[in-house]
Amino acid sequence: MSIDGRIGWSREELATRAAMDVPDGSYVNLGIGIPMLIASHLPSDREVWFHTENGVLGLGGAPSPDEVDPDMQNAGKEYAKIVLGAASFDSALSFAIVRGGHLDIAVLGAMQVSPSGDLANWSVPGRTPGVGGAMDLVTGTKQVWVLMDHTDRDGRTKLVDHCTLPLTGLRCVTRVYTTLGVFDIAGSYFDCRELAPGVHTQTVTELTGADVAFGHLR
Amino acid sequence: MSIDGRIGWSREELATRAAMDVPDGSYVNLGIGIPMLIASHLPSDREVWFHTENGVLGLGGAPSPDEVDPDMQNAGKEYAKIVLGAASFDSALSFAIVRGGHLDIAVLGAMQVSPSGDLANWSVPGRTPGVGGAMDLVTGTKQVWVLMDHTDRDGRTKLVDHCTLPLTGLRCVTRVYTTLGVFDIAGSYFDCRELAPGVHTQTVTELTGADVAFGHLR
Amino acid sequence: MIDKLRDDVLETMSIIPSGASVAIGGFGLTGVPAMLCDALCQLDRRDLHVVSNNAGIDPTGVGRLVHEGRLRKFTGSFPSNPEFLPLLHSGQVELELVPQGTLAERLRAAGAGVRAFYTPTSAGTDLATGNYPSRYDRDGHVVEWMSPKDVRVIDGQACVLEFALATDFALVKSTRADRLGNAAFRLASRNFNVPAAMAGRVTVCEAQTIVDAGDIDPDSVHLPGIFVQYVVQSKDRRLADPVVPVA
Amino acid sequence: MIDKLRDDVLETMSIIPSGASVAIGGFGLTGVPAMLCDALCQLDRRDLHVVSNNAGIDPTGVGRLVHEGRLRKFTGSFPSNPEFLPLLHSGQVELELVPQGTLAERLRAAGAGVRAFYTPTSAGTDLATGNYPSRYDRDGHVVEWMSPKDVRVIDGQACVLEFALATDFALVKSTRADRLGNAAFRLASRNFNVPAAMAGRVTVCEAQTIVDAGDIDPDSVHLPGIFVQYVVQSKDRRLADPVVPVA
Repeated sequence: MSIDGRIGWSREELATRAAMDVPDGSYVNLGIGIPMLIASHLPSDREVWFHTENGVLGLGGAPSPDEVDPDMQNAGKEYAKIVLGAASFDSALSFAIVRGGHLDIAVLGAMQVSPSGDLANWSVPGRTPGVGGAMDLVTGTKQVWVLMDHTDRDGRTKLVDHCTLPLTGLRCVTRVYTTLGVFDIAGSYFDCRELAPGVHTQTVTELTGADVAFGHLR
Repeated sequence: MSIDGRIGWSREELATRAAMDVPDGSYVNLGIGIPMLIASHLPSDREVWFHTENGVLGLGGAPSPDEVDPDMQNAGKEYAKIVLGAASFDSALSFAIVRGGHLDIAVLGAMQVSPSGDLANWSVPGRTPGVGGAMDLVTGTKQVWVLMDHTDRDGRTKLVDHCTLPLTGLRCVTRVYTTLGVFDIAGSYFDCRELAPGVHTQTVTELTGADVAFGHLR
Repeated sequence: MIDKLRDDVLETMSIIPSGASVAIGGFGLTGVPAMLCDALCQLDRRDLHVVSNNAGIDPTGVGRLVHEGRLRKFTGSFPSNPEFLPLLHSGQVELELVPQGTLAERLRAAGAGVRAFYTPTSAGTDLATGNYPSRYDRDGHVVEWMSPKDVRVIDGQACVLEFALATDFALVKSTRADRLGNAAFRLASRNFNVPAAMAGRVTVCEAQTIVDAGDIDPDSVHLPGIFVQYVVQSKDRRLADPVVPVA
Repeated sequence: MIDKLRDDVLETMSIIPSGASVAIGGFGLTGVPAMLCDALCQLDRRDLHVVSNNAGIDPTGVGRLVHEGRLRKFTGSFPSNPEFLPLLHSGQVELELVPQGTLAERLRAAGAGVRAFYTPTSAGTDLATGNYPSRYDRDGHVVEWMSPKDVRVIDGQACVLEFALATDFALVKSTRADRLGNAAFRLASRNFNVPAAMAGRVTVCEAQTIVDAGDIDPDSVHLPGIFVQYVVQSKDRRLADPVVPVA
């Protein structure tokens, strides 16, 4: 069964939904891919400060061609702008910020998440094994959110009882936003807090490889 | 027997003698007291860079009253100047410079030094036990020089077979300049390289608490 | 919106209770958050665990806290304040003596997610072997010694294990700061202010000059705002920043 | 007098022999010492152990070294260069995969006299347990695995022991530098250049603009000259420093 574009949230909607939960005044690191979409979908009443691993707090959006500064890229190696009040630093201080527990939220993509909060997002057989800053982010940050499709390209669930792929971190994820809904990490099961429009609990149960509770649905 | 002012070098002469041995282009940390005199006795053909623990590389001399900058002191908490090309940094980087082995020479005062290079210079019973940066300097710096009177106020030798006072570091001193002469650390004895004018080997032997060799006298 | 600026120093500082651990920046007379230390005195805070390189060299800053007997413990490298030793030797304050570089590194480690580290500094000395008194009774007898440190030989060199030194609060003094907490320092006034701010779970910055966000060039921010929770205007009127006049 | 400026890039770089370990700054396209990497190729240096966050994202900098097969080992967090994986899987290069923050901290530690440190990052993962391949034979079979890391529980949290990562040489790229080796960087170009320079026993700095001693304000020096042994003028003509025009 293919999800993308059929039931649940689109990736843009997913980013918009997660953006709603980012509190005003937060310090946030957004992973490459869907998580980065959050920056352009924040409610207008929020001042959120984005950290980029390569050494800036106060990352801005994409520059127009004449705004490109060759010394300013984001962690995805794309040219980027900074905002007024930004600070730059070297990689050691950048990761002191990450590993020292100073960021409020890290948002990452994932291949697998378990109900205990284990995360696998860096290594699949046959691909170039880039770990980047993911292991630092998941052990250092107060809240670790995962944003991802509920299932992979082959329709296999990404919410699993136990991760079978190499782990990025143990017991590190606090919340999961998938195309089907919003899930808290509850230890032995996923606690579904919200369903995407038109998604039924039965669909979620069927497409999830671990127990799901719906008692806290709002 | 009292040394000071009678035989051997005065403190100014001692600093002048040690200053001769500081190579052009060296990075040097000078301890509070006699070692600090070296800065004003350098031969004119030397560019030497002075590091101060409180966060400046490129420490200069004392300011005139109208040159005082309230944000610039040396490690002895005296107002100081900086030289052109100086760099300032926080205490963590300042001691990264010290502990990372980047300084060429640290010059310290001492209470006791042994022929194996053990140094005691930070704690005497009854005094306020300030360790400061001494333990960092002696374990990090390429060459550790001691500048001191040969004997203490009571005439007791400061060059001892084994330190009886609390150690600052083990096997860390490389050279000792005393009011009587210049001594290399040779493991089981002090290797006297030079005698102060008018000082005889017999006097040194009598006033030293460990074996002294004079075979390398120049 | 983030606005870390606070007008009322006493109200801001009232979040620090008696008994708290507080890292305090400054070295000698430079970079000392004297106004914040004064506030702790005005608020009558006691039993503080102060982490600072010096125990004060005059009756301001940490020196005032010592003078007024507000410490239960001092962690630092240079407790050279002559008022400190009698307090130590009469059991009124505990001492954790730490080499200066180890102190800076332990504070930074706490802020950087490094839980502990190995360094050769102090290996084989009384500070590492448990032969150094940390507490006396009222008659001057030693009742406690500093803990011996774990030793590991790395590349043939004996190293001691030093643990990260996190504190409940940190007090720092900057030359400039903005509403985001970004701070910049002049010359030797930076010293322990950066590692202290990193170590404090809540950091208050006393700024000589408060500037608009963006006035400090991104490359000239020495302490990114994420390490600072509150910024207050210093009442110290020294004109030490020739670039930016005191507001 | 200290004068670290060198006119002849090839002559300066000729001190780096084949087989050396070399830490190289840069992240993506910012702060990459591309001219110095080119010099290593022109000098036909081989069997290098390159320590760098990325393995290059285009055929410049570390990317060129990979393209020309000049590495015996790569230590970094993101060997995402598509040319790297075939070399790895055919036994032509060894991989030490390190989380990005651990890499920065290990390089800094080497320059800071920290011999090793405990961090929770990677605890319990394949990078810590010895389940990650570091070397393959020419047929793609694993012949070596990364060493399992020592684990210590600190405050209830499992931490792994990471060792300082010193290198024979470091190559960095700065926006500005002076004859003393003092260097300053713009925005995201600072990245690994500071920790790499700290880790290298001998560091060569490719400076976009060479300035007079004193032109960089003491408070704006990001990398004090003591960490840099040689400075060469970059031939990269990008005008990235709006304050100081390219000389």
